[in-house]
Amino acid sequence: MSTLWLWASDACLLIGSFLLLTGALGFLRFPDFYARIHACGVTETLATGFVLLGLLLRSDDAMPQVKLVLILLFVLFSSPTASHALAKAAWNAGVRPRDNSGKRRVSLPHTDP
Amino acid sequence: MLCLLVATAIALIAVRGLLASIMLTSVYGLLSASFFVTMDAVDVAFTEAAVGAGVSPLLLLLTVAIVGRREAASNARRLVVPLLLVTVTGALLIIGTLDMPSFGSPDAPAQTHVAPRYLQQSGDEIGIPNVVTSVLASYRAYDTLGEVLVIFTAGVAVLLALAPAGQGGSARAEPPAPEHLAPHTILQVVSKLLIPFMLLFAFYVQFHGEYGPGGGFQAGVIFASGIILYGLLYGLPTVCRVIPPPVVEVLAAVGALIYGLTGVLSLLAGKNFLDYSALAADPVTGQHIGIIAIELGVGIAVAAVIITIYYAFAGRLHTRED
Amino acid sequence: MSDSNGLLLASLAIAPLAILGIVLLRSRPNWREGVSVLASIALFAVNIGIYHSLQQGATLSWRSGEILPGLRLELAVEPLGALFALIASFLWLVTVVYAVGYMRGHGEQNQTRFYAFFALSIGCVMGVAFSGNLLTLFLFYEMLSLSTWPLVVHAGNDKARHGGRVYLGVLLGTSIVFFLPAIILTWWSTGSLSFVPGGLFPENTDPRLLSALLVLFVFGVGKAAMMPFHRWLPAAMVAPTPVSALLHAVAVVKAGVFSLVKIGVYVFGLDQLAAVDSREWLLYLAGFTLLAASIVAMQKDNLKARLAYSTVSQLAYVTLGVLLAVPDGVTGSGLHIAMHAFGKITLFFCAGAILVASHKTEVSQLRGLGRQMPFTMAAFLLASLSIAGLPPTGGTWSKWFLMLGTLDTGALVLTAALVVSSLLNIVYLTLIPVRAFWRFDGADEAAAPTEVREAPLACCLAIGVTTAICVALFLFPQPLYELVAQIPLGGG
Amino acid sequence: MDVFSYFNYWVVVVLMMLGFFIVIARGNLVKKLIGLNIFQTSVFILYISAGKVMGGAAPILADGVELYSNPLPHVLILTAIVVGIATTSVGLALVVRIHAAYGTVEEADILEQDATC
Amino acid sequence: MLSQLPLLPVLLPLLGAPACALLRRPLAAWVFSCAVSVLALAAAIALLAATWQQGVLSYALGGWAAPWGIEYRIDLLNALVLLLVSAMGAAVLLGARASVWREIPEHKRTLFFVAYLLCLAGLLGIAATGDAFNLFVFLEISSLATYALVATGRDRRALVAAYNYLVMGTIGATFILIGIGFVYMLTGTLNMADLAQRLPAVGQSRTAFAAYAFIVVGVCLKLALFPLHLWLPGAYTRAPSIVTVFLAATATKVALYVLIRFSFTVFQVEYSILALPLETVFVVLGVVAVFAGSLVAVFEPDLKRGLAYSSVAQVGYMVIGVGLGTVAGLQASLIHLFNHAIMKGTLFMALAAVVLRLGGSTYAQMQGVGRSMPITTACLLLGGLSLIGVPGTAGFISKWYLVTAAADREQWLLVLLILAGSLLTAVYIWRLVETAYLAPRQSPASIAPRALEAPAGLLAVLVVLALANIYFGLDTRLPVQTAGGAANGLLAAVLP
Repeated sequence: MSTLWLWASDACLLIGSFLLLTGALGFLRFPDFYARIHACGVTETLATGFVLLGLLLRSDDAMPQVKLVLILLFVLFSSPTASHALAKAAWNAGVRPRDNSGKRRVSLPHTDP
Repeated sequence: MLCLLVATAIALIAVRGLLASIMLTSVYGLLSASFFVTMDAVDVAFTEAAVGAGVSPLLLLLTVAIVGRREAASNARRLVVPLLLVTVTGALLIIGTLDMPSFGSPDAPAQTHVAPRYLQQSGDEIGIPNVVTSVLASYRAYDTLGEVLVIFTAGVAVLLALAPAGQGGSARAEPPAPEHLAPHTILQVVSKLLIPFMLLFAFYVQFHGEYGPGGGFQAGVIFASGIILYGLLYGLPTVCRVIPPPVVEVLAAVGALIYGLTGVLSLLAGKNFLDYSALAADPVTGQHIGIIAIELGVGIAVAAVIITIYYAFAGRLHTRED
Repeated sequence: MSDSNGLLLASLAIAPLAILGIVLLRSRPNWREGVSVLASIALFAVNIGIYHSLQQGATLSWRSGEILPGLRLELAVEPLGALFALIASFLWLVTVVYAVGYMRGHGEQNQTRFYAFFALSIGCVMGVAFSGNLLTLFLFYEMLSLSTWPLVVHAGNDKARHGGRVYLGVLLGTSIVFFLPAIILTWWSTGSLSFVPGGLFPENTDPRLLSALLVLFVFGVGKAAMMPFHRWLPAAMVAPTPVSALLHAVAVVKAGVFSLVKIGVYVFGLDQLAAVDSREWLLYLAGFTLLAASIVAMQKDNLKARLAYSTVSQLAYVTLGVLLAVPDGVTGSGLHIAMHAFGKITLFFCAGAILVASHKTEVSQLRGLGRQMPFTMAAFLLASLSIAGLPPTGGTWSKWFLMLGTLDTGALVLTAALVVSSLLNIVYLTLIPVRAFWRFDGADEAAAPTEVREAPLACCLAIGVTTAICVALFLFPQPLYELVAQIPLGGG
Repeated sequence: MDVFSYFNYWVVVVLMMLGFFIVIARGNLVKKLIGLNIFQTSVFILYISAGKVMGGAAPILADGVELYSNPLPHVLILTAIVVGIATTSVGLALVVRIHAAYGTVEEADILEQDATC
Repeated sequence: MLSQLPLLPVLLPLLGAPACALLRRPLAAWVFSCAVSVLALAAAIALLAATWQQGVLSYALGGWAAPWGIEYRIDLLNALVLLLVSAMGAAVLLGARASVWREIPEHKRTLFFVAYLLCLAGLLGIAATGDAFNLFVFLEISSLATYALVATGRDRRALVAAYNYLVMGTIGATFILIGIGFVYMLTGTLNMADLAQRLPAVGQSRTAFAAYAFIVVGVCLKLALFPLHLWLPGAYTRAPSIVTVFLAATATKVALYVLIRFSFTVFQVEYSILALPLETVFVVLGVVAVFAGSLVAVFEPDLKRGLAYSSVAQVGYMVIGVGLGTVAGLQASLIHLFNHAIMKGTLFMALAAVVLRLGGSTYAQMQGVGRSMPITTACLLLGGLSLIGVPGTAGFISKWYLVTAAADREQWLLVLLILAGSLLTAVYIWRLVETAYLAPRQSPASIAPRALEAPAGLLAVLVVLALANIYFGLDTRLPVQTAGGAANGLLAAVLP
């Protein structure tokens, strides 16, 4: 029983860590701002979820479990919102996505910064 | 962990441009908070996370929003003297460490002289599990009073520096600034959901400080963060309507006074200043009451001062745009 | 006893009271000057009272609370101080009378300030005269320097300011760099600063220390105008004439040599002084100063400058008298303080009278002036004789004792110096009135303004009194001599 | 082995000096304050390191735990953190005013302006 | 209440400050601050008397005995500094009204008084505490308040001065924090008396050396000892007049107290002064400070700035006394600490009046001020004479003790240098006198509309301060005996 939980927990933690790593890699390697924010924004939410789940499976006290759930909820709310805010701010500031050749591909109404 | 810190600091030296520097500062604060956790200093970690990664980058950001993010290239010739100074100071510090007790040794004087009493007897004398809170709020309560007055002084100082004329000294907001933040619907909705929880959490931290990490200072910072978030999203005028600056300023003074008057109460009861055992028939109960009272004072003062400082900076931001 | 001590305090208190009166009555010149005259009369009367108490064998003294551990402000009357105080207060009286005439005749500005600081200076002089230990002496000595500065720069122009800088620079500089360390060293090595007949230093004091101290004291008392620290005195001549007359012929400079005599007699003691190594060359320095200053004086055409250098020279006589460390020398010094005071103040009065009456300041302009101002010029002649030490004037006696002193010690070179200097005195001072009366040639007649008359009555009155005293002291030197002879000389 | 026991402290010293260097070498007033922040935070790390006891637990009393880390440095540093943020905020307020008065936050420019007027 | 005496001088302004912040009207704030500071002064006087009678007083804050709790430990030295700081604090505040109303905009006045009280409380707290870390906390209270006060100066250069002061001051405070951390790691205690007992056992270690070095450098930054004085002239010159008076009279004095406390109590004298070459370092730096500060002061066109440099010089004198490492030297240093506070208080107070009426304090602006403001100028002159060390003034007593202390060590060159320093002082004071009394009065156009005597409140305080210069030149019992007792208390145990 407890071993099973531990295995599951380890697996969750591993997946979480791996996702974080990919996110970081994407953040470093992707060509433009929006792709980067996408890379870490998406993976981060999921990765944190896995890590928290893994920790949840490990703890056997009620209080920490409640706390972890609360953190999970909070992250689920805040992380996408933060990504959204960043992207929006960048758009408002006049940052535009690029294609593979590095040129601006999209031109939309609000061109003024 | 420490290597990460070093890397961050070196990056800070290398990087030019204030915005990046501020982000690195924030990272530095968060990393040191994590380091504090590994050093068993959970209370400190909590505070450092709130301050080093939260409040101080926020203030830096506000400043940079006012003064601009550009940083001039530094003059290479000006580096010689600083390098020399740093080398000498560093060498002296290294020399100083050579005769120190080893890291983590339980036999070091710091571990054997004064601290053991806190660990062994605070349970009986104060009656709460968090020894840091015991020391902070009772054994060295006077330092903490000093700390509250330091933060109060900072509030006074910022107001003295930034208060606009003609408003009785308070950093009241200017008439509505251009509402460029209006379309942030998603943010506003989410934050509306979150802010009550933040405030609730602040109260939790406030009153849970005796049992776990936390206390008035951290609670005050979190509470203030909630208000500041509100201000950032809904604009300064809105938040100023909800919590008017003069009220906050009065609260800052009141917080400090609550702390001080708790001490004066014990004076009047014939004991020494801040000796809470005078507050109730049973000394340990007295300590409890005292600690709750002063933590409340700390919380109010800290929250009020940080909000005041925010108002002052944000007010400047708007003034500039006019 | 207590009455006499009251006298002592009164002599110090009169000046501040006078200042109060002068300042309060600043808008009424007549009353203001009246206060000055009254105060000077009162001061003189008080000092006579002190003199009498002293003659009756009373000891007058006063001490404050401790200022520094074991150190108090002390006042005490001894013969030399009483003499000095008497002369200064009497001459104040005369000078105030003279000043009323001079200042009005010359139309000076800021007269209230002038009279107030004049009174303050005299108050400080009283303090110096009656000081009972070195600390008190130093206190009043410095206050005197400071309170005379406004008088020196009275004119307020650039020249006055420059003169004032030199004046204060030298006086404060020497007192801080030499005098104060000397006092502190004395305190440090003996634990006392009191004036004690026979000296403070125990037998076994390190002779090098004593040598150093003597040098420090002699140079430190800058008011004694020993070369090379004499520049302040000529610089001070930018002041109005009454100031030069009273302060820079009598009060300030005499405070300097008086301090030296006191230090020689009461701090070192003559016996010990005689044994100090550095005394020898200081003696010769004094001899050099008195000759050199005379020679410089001869070359000065400005009358006040010439008188100033003459003062430098005469002060060196007094210093020399002390440094001889024999009783006759000290007696001579004491007498010379008095004799020179009357002589020199007369000369300055005359110079001022000439300035007021004819607006002449240069010696070369004075030829023939004897016809217009016979009284002034006659007084000038008598006073210059006194300075030179010739009968029928009081100066004869002091020079006589100084000569005896040099002979006692067998320092014939110094005797010669004294003689030569006296001859020079005759050349550069006595010849002025002589020419004014007799070397009158027609060429200058046209230039001489015919409407020149004698100076205002107040001036003449003052000149008359001091000249008369110069002569009187030749005939009746006895009271002075007796007073000086009371100085406890230890060795004598 | 002695060397290793000090390694922690040495890293802290390096951190301090990095912060100190930013304070004195940089001409931008905001950056100077950032450096000051780093400098102070590093001193906090020194204190907290001094309070660590190997094998100890966080100083919150619990049954069955015998060895705790030293709570006193924690208390001191809590106070010091507050002092640090207080200093930073006052410094920043001054920077804002300086910017309003001079239009720049570079030390060299300010010196130049003061020298000319 | 008597048993609470050690706390009262600090507690009153400390809690008075937030209470004052609740007052909205500046006038009320001023009256309240005055009342608080006068009460603190009364407490400090009573405390000094109690210390004379009962010896060292100890007060356990929170009822926890040292070294577990924080202790206030008042010996003669603490009591003297407390008295000095609270007296100057009260005096300056009483005379402050007119000047503050002129120089501080209306909406900042209440906060100005709050910051003033905080600064006062901080300085008093430093002087009273017996706990090394508590000292740091109060140091920061006073420092932060000082930065704010300096920044309220009218000139924009006040901001830069305040900023520089903030950076330098914080570096200094952090150095002190490092030093305290080191000694804590060595001994495990923060209580000064306890440290003094436990340090000798580890005194020879390199850590103790580094700790002392950091504390000394940090304190010297606050003390503005040459060459760490760079912040001082700017801060003193640009700060509002009243702030300059207060800072000049108290802040460096408290820093000197800290230096003495750490050098002679926490680290014992055998270690701090005699074993290390600090004797030479202090004396040499002191002498250099005297000459560098005075020389700059001589050529400075603005009197306020000149006097600020003169403060650098005077700090030099005090440090020389400390560096001599003898009872006499320490006593001289403490006497000068006391007297210099009075002198500089007088001088800067008079300048506050001058700035109030003339709008500035350059020599050019002050021409002929002796006639338009006779009493103020007379006080300025008295303070100046005292600074020179003319006998009959407090300054003479300082010089006397300093020179005798140097003579005791048979350092004749030092004696000469100290006195030569006085001469330099005389030069710049005399420049002032000539300007004030001899220079022609300024042309009517450039003169301030009401170039009259200062208002009564300011003038009264000024006259009292000026007369104090004379009083303490003649009746020296208070500073001399207290300083003597304090010096003996610090050193008698170890020196014969």
